[in-house]
Amino acid sequence: MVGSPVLLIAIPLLAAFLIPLLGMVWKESVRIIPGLVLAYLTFLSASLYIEVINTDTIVEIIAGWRPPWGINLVFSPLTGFLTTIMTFMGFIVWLYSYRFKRNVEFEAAKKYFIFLMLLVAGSVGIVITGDIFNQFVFIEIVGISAYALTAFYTGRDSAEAAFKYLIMGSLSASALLIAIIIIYSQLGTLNMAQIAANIDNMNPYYRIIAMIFFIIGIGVEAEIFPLNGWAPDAYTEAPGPVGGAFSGIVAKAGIYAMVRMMFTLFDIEGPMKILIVIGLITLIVAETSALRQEKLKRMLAYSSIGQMGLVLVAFGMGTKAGVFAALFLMLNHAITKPMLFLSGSFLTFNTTEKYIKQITGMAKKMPVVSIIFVLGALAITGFPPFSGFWSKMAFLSAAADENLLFIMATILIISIFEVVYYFRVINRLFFFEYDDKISIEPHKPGFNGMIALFVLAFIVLMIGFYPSSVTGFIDLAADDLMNTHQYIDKVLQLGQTIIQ
Amino acid sequence: METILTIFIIFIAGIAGTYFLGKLNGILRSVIFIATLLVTSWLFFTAVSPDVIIEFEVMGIMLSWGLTPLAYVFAIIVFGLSIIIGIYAVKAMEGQRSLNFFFANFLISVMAMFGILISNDLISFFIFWEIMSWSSYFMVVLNHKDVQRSGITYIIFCVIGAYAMMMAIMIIYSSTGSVMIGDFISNFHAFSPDMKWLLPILLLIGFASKAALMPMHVWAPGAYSNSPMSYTALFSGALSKMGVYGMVLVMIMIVQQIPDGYWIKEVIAWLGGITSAIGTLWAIKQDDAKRMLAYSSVAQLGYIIVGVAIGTPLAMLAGLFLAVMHGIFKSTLFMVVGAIERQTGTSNFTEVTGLIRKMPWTFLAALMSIIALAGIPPLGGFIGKWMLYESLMGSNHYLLIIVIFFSSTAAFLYCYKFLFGFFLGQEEKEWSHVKEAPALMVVPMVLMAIFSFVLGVFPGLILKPINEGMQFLGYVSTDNRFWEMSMIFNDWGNQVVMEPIVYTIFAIFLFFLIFLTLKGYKNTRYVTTKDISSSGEIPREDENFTFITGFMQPFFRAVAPVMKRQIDKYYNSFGKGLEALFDFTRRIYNGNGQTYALYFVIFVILLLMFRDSLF
Amino acid sequence: MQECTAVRSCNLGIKTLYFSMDTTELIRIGVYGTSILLILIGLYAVLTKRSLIKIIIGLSIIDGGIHLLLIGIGYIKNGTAPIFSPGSENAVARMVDPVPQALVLTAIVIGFGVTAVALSLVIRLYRHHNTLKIDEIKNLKW
Amino acid sequence: MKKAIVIFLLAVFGFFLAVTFLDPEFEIDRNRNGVKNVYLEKTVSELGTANTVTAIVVNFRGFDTLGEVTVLFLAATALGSILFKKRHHIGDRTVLIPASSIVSAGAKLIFPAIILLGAYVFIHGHLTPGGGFQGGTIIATGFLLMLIAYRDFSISHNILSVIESFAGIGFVVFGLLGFMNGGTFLQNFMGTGVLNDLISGGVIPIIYILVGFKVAAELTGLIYTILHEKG
Repeated sequence: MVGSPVLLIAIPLLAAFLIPLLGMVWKESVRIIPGLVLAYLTFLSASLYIEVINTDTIVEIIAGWRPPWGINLVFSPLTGFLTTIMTFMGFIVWLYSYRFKRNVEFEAAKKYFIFLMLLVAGSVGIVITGDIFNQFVFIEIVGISAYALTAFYTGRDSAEAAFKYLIMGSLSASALLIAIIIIYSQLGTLNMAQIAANIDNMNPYYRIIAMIFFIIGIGVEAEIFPLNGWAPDAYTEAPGPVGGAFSGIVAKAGIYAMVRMMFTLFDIEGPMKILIVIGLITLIVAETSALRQEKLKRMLAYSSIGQMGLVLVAFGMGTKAGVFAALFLMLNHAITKPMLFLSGSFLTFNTTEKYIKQITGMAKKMPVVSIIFVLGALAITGFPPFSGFWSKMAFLSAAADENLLFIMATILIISIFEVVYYFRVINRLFFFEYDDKISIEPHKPGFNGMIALFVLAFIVLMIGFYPSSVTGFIDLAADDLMNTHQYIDKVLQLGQTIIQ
Repeated sequence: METILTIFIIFIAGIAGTYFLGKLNGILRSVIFIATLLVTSWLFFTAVSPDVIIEFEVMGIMLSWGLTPLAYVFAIIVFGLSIIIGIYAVKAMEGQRSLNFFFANFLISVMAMFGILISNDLISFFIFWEIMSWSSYFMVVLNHKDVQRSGITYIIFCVIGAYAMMMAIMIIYSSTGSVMIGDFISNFHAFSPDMKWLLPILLLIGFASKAALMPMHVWAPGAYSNSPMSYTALFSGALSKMGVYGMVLVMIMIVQQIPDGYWIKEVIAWLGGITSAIGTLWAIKQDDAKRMLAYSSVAQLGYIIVGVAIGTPLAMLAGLFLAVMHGIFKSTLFMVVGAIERQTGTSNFTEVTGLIRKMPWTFLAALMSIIALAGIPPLGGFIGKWMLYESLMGSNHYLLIIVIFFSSTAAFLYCYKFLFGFFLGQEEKEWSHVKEAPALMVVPMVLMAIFSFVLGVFPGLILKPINEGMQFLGYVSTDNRFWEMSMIFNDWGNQVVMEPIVYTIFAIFLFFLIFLTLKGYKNTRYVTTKDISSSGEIPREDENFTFITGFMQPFFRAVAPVMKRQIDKYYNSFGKGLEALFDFTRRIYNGNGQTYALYFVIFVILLLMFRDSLF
Repeated sequence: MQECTAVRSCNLGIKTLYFSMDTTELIRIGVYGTSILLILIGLYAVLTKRSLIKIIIGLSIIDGGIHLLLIGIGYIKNGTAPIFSPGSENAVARMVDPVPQALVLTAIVIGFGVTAVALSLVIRLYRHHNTLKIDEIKNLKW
Repeated sequence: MKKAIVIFLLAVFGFFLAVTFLDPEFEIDRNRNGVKNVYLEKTVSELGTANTVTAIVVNFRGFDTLGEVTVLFLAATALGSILFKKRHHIGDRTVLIPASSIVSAGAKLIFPAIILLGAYVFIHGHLTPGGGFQGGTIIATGFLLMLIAYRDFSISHNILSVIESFAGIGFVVFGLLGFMNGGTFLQNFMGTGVLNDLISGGVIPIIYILVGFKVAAELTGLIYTILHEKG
């Protein structure tokens, strides 16, 4: 036993409260401590994950009360998998943003790192908690950190983006509360496992209403179509690394919450039409909107939303293969999209507008960053032998198993658009002459940022050339999600042993 | 260690070495580049045997690599061309931009083609196919010319093809549980009737996009003419043959199993015929040698596809033979254009004239290739075309034969234009400083020209491997009995019966050439191209009166209706329309937070109202 | 899942309201009705008012309605506060559900935090755009 | 037009909400096997706390409260970050109307009482209605009154920040102590004492007092920041 899942939440919170104090003593600590915390979280999460895979799911109880009464944390192959990705990406984003902008003052830096750390902690909380109201609290923690991070830069339109995000987030929180109210009033419990165990006793009408409000409540974080108007703005206006954190961490937590709700809480068997429909619409609208974008980060944001739609479609198939494909897509997206955001924000470093045309011919000036950007673009569009190919293949294979030819064709056609807009950027980057009038002054990327990019690029290549290195883990995670009864038993048997 | 794996490791090492060590020293880069090509080819031709099969597992899918006799034919093209073009490229690319990238990417392309050929399963086939796509894409845009247009067109057609193929592969995988090409072929009869139509069509879309078959050919002119010529030689010569390779597999192994598959064959054959006709017409119209050759490639691939699609033994033999020949003479021609462009700085017929004395060896290579292309007897193209006609006759495709014959005859026009425009005619002062291309470029070109002669006279050299490949495809062996298939072969099947005539014609031709060259220096009156006093017209200053201007106007007046409707334009307006539509739909995100809140409420209400059908 | 009754829609609580005038029912319907009304009023403000401040007020009203709803589900007939005092240990059966009260405490605090952030964003927006009209603040679109 | 559409949409939405919540069946299944009975039972027997709501907030669902405290902390930090300016002038008030003498005199009088009331509320959180959040809010209103009454009333941001941090750290540390002593985070590892005594309920009152300090400091900080914001 290396530690306990609860430390994944407690340590960042402790550090967050501690940082203002330490910052008074030693100013550099506000930058270093979050990094140490995130590194520790990554280590803890990874070692717990290995332990969970080798032995059994850890159900951590809090305040000494067994599951139906107390809040519990579930560290299973699925949640461990996601937690490890999230903490790792959190660390990468920290590594990149450590000294991201040298001129950021102490006060601002302190707040930035606190928000970043709590964003990661909140997302981890969403994933590992076993209680719906607790999940709501974590969603709010993530939400407020995200609003603050979005509005981090003054003097841009960042407040506007944050305000839109806030309106949507606030409405979604209300919807989530309504869902929780319905569930509690019908079942008298807030524990996910117990809800799942008793969901068949619930009046079917309320069950559907609760599900609808859940979908809406979580949909804002998961960036599903009509609720994602905030997302492109927030991704564009947030500092570069934060865009990476949003797509790599927050969106994943949102998707997880939605999927956990559909698969476990409401225990739906078979294909979920709602997820497929929403996912497809999200995918189509986002990818087609990205086609004519003039701003780099906005384009990446739409691409990110589109990928989330794809993940939802994959989950919506409701089969083991579909879940496998979805988790694989999530993993690849969590690695690749931050890579694009981080390298993209180095490319557009010296500008606030981040127009694509401003990076014309930048490859001559910043070759390594450009190559990493291209690597990410090739990976996300699913060109072999990079990581995205395998997940796309897994997705199509899952869809073919279910004979969903229409969905396969739609997604492949949409992928063509994706290829087009990514290649337009690649062309600008590499195959245009550098032009002093249009292009911006290149920025010398920092040492730490380059390390972060190299690590991500290495992972992309590793998954690309040797996908079996991760598929075993994803397979276990998919099994874990599909097996609702096991989840219920694991959590609730703890309670039963105490009663008797 | 298996030889195939060794070859791959050498390739990867070569790619890395070319790219990274190339940053240190240009000569080192060239040496590594050539050495990689030579070593892999040597290993391939000496040590790879068809029986060895490597199997391994990725993500629970069994993959397998091994060489089939059919692939061997194409591997000959790939390795043969890549060595010769590689040597040419070392000199031809001198002084160009991004050389490290070019040579490394060249190796990636060759490796990908090799990978395609040794793949026994669809997944690794697809992986190498995509690697080939993106590596060739980067070559297309490498020159920084017309990037957003021709480059994007190319990649769109690449991914359309690739995704169609991928969809088919995934359907195959999920229904049979295996991705082996062999399993697919043997289990094909078990598919449902719908799938029996869908799968071959999807696969054919995939291959046709690379082979530039008619509705999907629009990328070809831009892509071929914008890549560096040293790569276009490989692009047109070998890369496009990968599409042919796939089509051969599908047409023979799959389509024949469909009850009504006859129609697919007919459609593809006709598409091939129309492609060749249209390609030829457009080739004639071009003023730029690169674009002309690009259209000519499209046309020639049309012939090959006709042969493959007809599918009788002789037609298949003709198709594959033409594939090899096209690889040889078309890459020679691209190399010639590359040499001319390097020496003169342009590849436009209307600007360059009279290079015959400046670049005689280049002229020789061009002449041989043009003869081969036009299908004039002593050279390889003739035999291929003869076999094609004969097979079309034999299978009662009389209408198609007219189309083919028309485009084949019309091909003479652009052949003439090419030869005349560049090499013949008066010398302009402007080009008096032009010198022959360096030896390192001339030798590969001439070598290729010699190959096309040798293969024209001794077609048995290449017909033997083709024959083995066809046996693999299920045709009856015709080993050493070629005369039974076509009347032009002799008893042993390795020579053409009219060889004495051929030799005579060639000797006269050579003599005439030498005579012209010697005589020409003395009795020539030099006038500029502007001097057309003999025709009694007064030219305006801005008009460029070379021979090429207004070339073949009457012909074009005759075929104008055909050429008016250009498929590119439809694609263009379709693409523009789509973009405009998406530009409109993205206004959903109108930037007003309140509207987003309204969407929120509408979404809730929609979900509540349609809850019964959605959940 | 599919058998959820369409007839239910007609089966509003209104019948109950008129025909069994139970106090509990009245309180229940009063509380729920009020909270639904609050939610709708809040939504109306969010959807139609142009001023950012009014939108935030609308969000707060929605929050208020939901908190009321949350408290409402914990109510039982003749209930007492869930606080034990000497001698009242046997009153457990009459105690109202304490869980919604705890939840509403959390929800209120979270709502407060969000409102504070929203107000500060409004200050920033006003500084930047010099207006509070939401439809004039749309630099980021499409 | 827009209003009509919105009203129509809201009518539809309201209809659905009414169908859901006003239906008598909404209550039928309530609390059949809910957790509430266990909470009511165990609050006295195992936690020795009189106020069940407090027991739930601090102990049964203490993890939520930790998150909630974090939300407040985040909100305070976010406010500072969003309104951050390079040079932050303390003392420039946005509200420039001077308070009348009645207010200023009364404020001085009432202020200690408000603070005392707040402290009482959060100290007795485990016994009577109220607790850390309520008490903290009361204290913050006291500071709000003083800020309104006296234009030059100022509070050191550093002190607020220190209080805030220490209270937060205390919460987590008590949680971790529970982790070390009892095996689970936030476990009530101290003796519960006698029901309805001031010192009873183990760590519950301690945590709630810490929460009270934290909430008071944060709310005061929030008010102070916004009040000193120049538009």
